[in-house]
Amino acid sequence: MTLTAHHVVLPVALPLLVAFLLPLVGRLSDGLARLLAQLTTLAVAVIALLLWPAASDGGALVSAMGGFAAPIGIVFYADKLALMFVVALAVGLLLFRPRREHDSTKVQTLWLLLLAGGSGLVLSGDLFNIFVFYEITAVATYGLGASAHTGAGYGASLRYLLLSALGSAFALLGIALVYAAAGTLNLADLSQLAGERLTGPMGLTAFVLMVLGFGVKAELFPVNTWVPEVYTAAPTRVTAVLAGVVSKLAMVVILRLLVLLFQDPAALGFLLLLGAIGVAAGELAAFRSRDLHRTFAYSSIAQLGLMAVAFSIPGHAGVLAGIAVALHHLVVKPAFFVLADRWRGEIAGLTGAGRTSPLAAGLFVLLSLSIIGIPPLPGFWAKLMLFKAAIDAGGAGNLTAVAIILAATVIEAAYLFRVVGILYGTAPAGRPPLRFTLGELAPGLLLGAVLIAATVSVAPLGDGLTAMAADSADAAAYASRVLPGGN
Amino acid sequence: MKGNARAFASALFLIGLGLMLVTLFEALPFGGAPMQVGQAIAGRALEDTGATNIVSAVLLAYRGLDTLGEVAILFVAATAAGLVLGGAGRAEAQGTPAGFILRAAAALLFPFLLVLGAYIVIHGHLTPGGGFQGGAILAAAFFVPLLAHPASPVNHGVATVVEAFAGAVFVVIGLAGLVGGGAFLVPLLGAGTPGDLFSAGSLPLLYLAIGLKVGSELAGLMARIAAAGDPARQGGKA
Amino acid sequence: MTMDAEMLGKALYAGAVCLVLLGLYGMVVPRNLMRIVLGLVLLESGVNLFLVAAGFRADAAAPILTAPFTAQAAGPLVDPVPQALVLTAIVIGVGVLALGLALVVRVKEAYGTLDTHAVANRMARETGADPAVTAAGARTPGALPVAAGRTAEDAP
Amino acid sequence: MIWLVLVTMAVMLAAALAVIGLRSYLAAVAAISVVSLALSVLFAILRAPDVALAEAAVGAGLSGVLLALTLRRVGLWTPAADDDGEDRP
Repeated sequence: MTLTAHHVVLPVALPLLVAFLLPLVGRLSDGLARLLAQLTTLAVAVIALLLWPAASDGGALVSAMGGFAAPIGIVFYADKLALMFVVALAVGLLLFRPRREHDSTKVQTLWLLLLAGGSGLVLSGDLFNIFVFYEITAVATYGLGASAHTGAGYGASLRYLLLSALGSAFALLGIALVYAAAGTLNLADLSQLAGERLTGPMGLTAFVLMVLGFGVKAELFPVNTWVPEVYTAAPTRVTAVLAGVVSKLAMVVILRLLVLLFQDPAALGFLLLLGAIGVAAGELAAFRSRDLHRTFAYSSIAQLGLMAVAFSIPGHAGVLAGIAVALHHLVVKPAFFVLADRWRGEIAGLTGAGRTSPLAAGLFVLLSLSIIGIPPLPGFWAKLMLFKAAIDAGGAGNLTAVAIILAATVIEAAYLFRVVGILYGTAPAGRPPLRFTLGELAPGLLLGAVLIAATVSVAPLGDGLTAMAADSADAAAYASRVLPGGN
Repeated sequence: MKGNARAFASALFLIGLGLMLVTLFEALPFGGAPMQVGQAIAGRALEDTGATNIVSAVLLAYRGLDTLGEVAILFVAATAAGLVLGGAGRAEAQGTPAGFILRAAAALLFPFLLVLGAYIVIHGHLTPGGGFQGGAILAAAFFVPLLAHPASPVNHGVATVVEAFAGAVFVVIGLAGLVGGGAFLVPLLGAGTPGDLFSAGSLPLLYLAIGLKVGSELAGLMARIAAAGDPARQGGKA
Repeated sequence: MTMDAEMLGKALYAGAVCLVLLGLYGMVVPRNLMRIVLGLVLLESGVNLFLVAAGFRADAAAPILTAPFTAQAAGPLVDPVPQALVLTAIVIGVGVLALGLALVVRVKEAYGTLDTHAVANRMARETGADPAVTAAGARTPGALPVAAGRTAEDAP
Repeated sequence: MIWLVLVTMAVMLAAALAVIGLRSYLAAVAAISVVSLALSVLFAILRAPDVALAEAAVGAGLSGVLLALTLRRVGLWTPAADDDGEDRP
């Protein structure tokens, strides 16, 4: 079977179909349902990879749903950026797939719906459709956040739901403003109208509302109070996927909004401000945290702040830096959470844990070095690109952001090395050693291997990302692909 | 001290948002929306789909993917609520049966609501209403007897089967477009004669699927929340 | 006619903004989680009203064709797109509401309270954190030295 | 028409104020159903019959039932009770 542009809907339709049928299969056998769900996730990754060559030939695959051409119907727009995140999501969901557990089928169903929602989020080229997929993703994460069946899980999930629903209402208000002003919801169509209809206070208000809405999942500054609560109370594999992949998907949406709709300096400045505050507050809070889950949750806030700073720099250099930071964090943070799962409780209680499980401690050191930005590792290149883009763009705001990020890096190094010091300390006598089984550590080791592979092949990787970023930052190309006739 | 700071921040936030929205008061085109897309759709919906209810045409044809997403959201919410509140079939007997009036009313209401819901679902492409509104009424039809006879067990099994097949039918109708070499959710079966019950191609089929799915999901949600918790402990003040 | 239409539009917008602000107040100020849920419902209603108002035209008919079933015979129609969006938003709203209420029931069962601060404190205690440190930036100034000191004491 | 809209809107906003102001949860839930009903009337006036039907069935009907059921489950099903404020364990 050859794939056409219309098959870009499969990463959404296939998991939805299987998810709808999964409760029935689960009545027959939980194991069968699990197998089916995992095969579907694998199939989505394969389909996205098969679409990749076609997307890189023509720049992007565009499919108009129902055959109704662009401004009237909903379009899916699959460029390399979107396909890459679909693959990342599917692989992440496979890597941290639910094990045999209570209510396995329900968790698997939510897992598939997370896949469908997340894929739709990055593929869709319609403002309201993006909102719908955002809600699917959000509701699936509320359920998964509570799936540990603890009081803390319920509480964290409920507080997250309320904050996120508040954000969604804001986002919908922003979308309503855009529609009231421009009369269309298609991103390509809007990008052509943005210059005249979405400027001034109207455009800025709509942007602020939408950033506050989608920013809940992207862990942006004022709406990220759920992060430490949910990340400590949810099962670790859920946390790994949320912090690793799902937050980036929301960030991709914000990137699309910025590139296509709001190239307004005020909008960019607003995002820069939120990002810089996120970096500073996140690293400070991470420094003060006394257990690994919270440390990594706050560090995740800081890393997404870095992405916001990068995306707020106009031109493709900023987009490139943002994508690089995103990909790096996508690999590193889930691996960190794999380690945190076994090393629970106060960090001080981990004294000597590095000696009983040297492999895990070695992985921790590798990840720490990369996330801090020690030269040969990928994290260094990501931060370097960010600094270069910010300094080239100039301006007081960007330079202040660079200063804040440098200071935050020092704090980051301080708390991570503090943990390393404790890990290699001398264990008090009589305490049972914390050991990882190989199965527990395997996803982390795999991600560590990816990190090392990326270090070795940094040059081709950089070239590929540069091309991808240049394409993603090109609003005119987006519009001409979606609206071939032009208007 | 902390409480004050929070109240202050909240007040500031409220005032800021209010001001922001008030400044837009002058900028928005009222009473004469720009209707870039809406105008085009209003003009061609009948030829494209054969539905006389243009909102239905938008929901099922032009923005069919939104509607699929919407169905999916209800499904996610129902699944997640099931996960949170415990497995299916945990509908323990609770409380005494309701009074005579409620029981009699329930017996009368059930067939009436059923017919009304079904009517609204299958006429969705012609008149106001459709899968969602009708589905909600169907859900109410199945919930009213439960209110009257709280001890009756909830059969989540049938609901699961209906729900699964209804959802799958929607996606399969969508995928049928792909098999034909077209896009997802291409309207099938031709437009027919506008105004007829059997017109508008695959749209009534989609609405039927939505109605059944939404109805069973909402009914399940209500039954779950009604049965959740331990009434002896929680309902002490009732 | 146009004057009237504009008045109507502005009145609708003002009503929607009022509802949004009331809902927001109801979500930010009360401390009981059930109250916050009620605020959310109000907020969503306000947004829905705004969306419908955005597509309203004073001189147009409802977007439902009557015999003889031609778009031309019907004259101008109200914008159908925002109506479809609101329908979607209403259904999404009820889904989120139901899940939220399910969680409310569970939180009440687990902690016996619906006070959001009390719940946050109980959660922090359950996951092994200092109750004073629940949100970024909301710490007491003295927390840092205490934390560092405890690390040093526990080490030997 | 404008007067009809204004009156409906006044009812809606008064009910919304009641939702926030009333101490009893039962009364607040009743008030929120009134908001939804008024909103539904408003939608009908604004020539959105589909939305009006949905708001009446889903907003006023289903949401109200869900909220009331929850009140019963969490023990707030009383005309006067209100556990706002400090109830630390």
